[in-house]
Amino acid sequence: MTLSTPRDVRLLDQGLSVGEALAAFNAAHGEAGGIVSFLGKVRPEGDVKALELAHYEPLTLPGMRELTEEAFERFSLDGALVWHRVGTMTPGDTIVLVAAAARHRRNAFEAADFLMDHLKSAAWFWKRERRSDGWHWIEPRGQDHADLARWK
Amino acid sequence: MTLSTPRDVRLLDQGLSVGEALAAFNAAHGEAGGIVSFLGKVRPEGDVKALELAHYEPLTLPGMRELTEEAFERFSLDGALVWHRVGTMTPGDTIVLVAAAARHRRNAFEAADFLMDHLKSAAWFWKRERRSDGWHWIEPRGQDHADLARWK
Amino acid sequence: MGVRILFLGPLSDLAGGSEREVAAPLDWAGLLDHVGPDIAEQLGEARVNVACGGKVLADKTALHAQDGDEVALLPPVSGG
Amino acid sequence: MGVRILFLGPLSDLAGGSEREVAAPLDWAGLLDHVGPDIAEQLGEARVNVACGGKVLADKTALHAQDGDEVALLPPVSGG
Repeated sequence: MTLSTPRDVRLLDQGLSVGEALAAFNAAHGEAGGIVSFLGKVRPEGDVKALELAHYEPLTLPGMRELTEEAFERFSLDGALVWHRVGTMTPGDTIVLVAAAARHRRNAFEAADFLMDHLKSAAWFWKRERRSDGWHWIEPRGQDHADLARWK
Repeated sequence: MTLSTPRDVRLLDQGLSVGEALAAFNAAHGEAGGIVSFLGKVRPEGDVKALELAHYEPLTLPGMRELTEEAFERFSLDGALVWHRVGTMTPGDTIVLVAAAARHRRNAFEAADFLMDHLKSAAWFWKRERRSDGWHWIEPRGQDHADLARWK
Repeated sequence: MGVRILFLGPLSDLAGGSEREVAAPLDWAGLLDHVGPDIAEQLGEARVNVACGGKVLADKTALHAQDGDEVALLPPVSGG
Repeated sequence: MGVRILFLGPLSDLAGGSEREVAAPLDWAGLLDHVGPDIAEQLGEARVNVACGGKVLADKTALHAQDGDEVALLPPVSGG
């Protein structure tokens, strides 16, 4: 697997191999002292059968690139990987994979945390769930906005 | 690769395949909403040629197991992987790999951060570096103790 | 060609479809008129954004879409 | 068999080796006597711990090692 370095930002319309991606990221950043990754998956919850993520091409990917750039500067990163699924997923599928490489571990932790808080509440995605009685759009969560406020 | 679940705690005297380990951890915790991993490597710094980690068998591994147990309860984890190298390493080698699986991402982030802060400053390891003029023991860092105080 | 209006996320349910073609030019009043009262009410909320030509408008009421433009109606995001 | 004293980390440099065998029983005074003044000074510091039989002693001056025990001298850890 070939990554774009130092930043690799992708919207994916199908599944991804997390082990391969992280091995490639690790290999691409051999000189970083610390690498933090976050992997988010669809939780098997209640009677949720499927989850669909809609996006708006002209905004979603450029927004992810700007966010990655901001994390890069703010946390002095050596590398970042920001991958997000779109389309239909089922419980257990990966929704998002984020990795941050930095000289110091605190920066790597904060960058991954920052990226996730922003992807969850400020990126151009709309989510709906299919339950036994049909599709339901998910409302923004108050917690997401509280998470975002941590970085102001 | 077969992991012990839900906790896999190891002292390793040789290198490890990070991609394989994280892929196995991910597969073992398919129902967790979020997985955070930290990978720490020997930094190529100044004229450091090698790094050696000494440990004391009767204390080091039991201490890591207790720490993992504490993280498990404190952050309601679904799974944890805590692997630490001992012996001689060279720049770019992996020193530590930690992963935490939880229902909610904040818990997974905090658990990995907590595990790292404690491994760095409260686990039974002694570190020395080989530079061009020979081996030098590393003194405990003030920052490590400040990091630890965050969890009191 | 006219102007293409895109309804993102839950707005597509309200609109009964994810896009609609209208005549150019299109300004704010024209947009509210075209989308009907339910969506117009949504558009009145500060947390609903409007993009034109791939850029989110700082002031959506200043919308002025030309022939060939795409106007996207962006409800609050619900997280990745 | 006696008591085996282990010198961990930088203490092994001061001791000129990582272990030493001494006669049992071994108490705190005996330990300080055996290790010599440099290491005895280190042992006087609160941040230097002593383990006996695989357990860190809450009060190291209460050391009472029997025949076959391993006594580990633990300087401050320097991080993983």
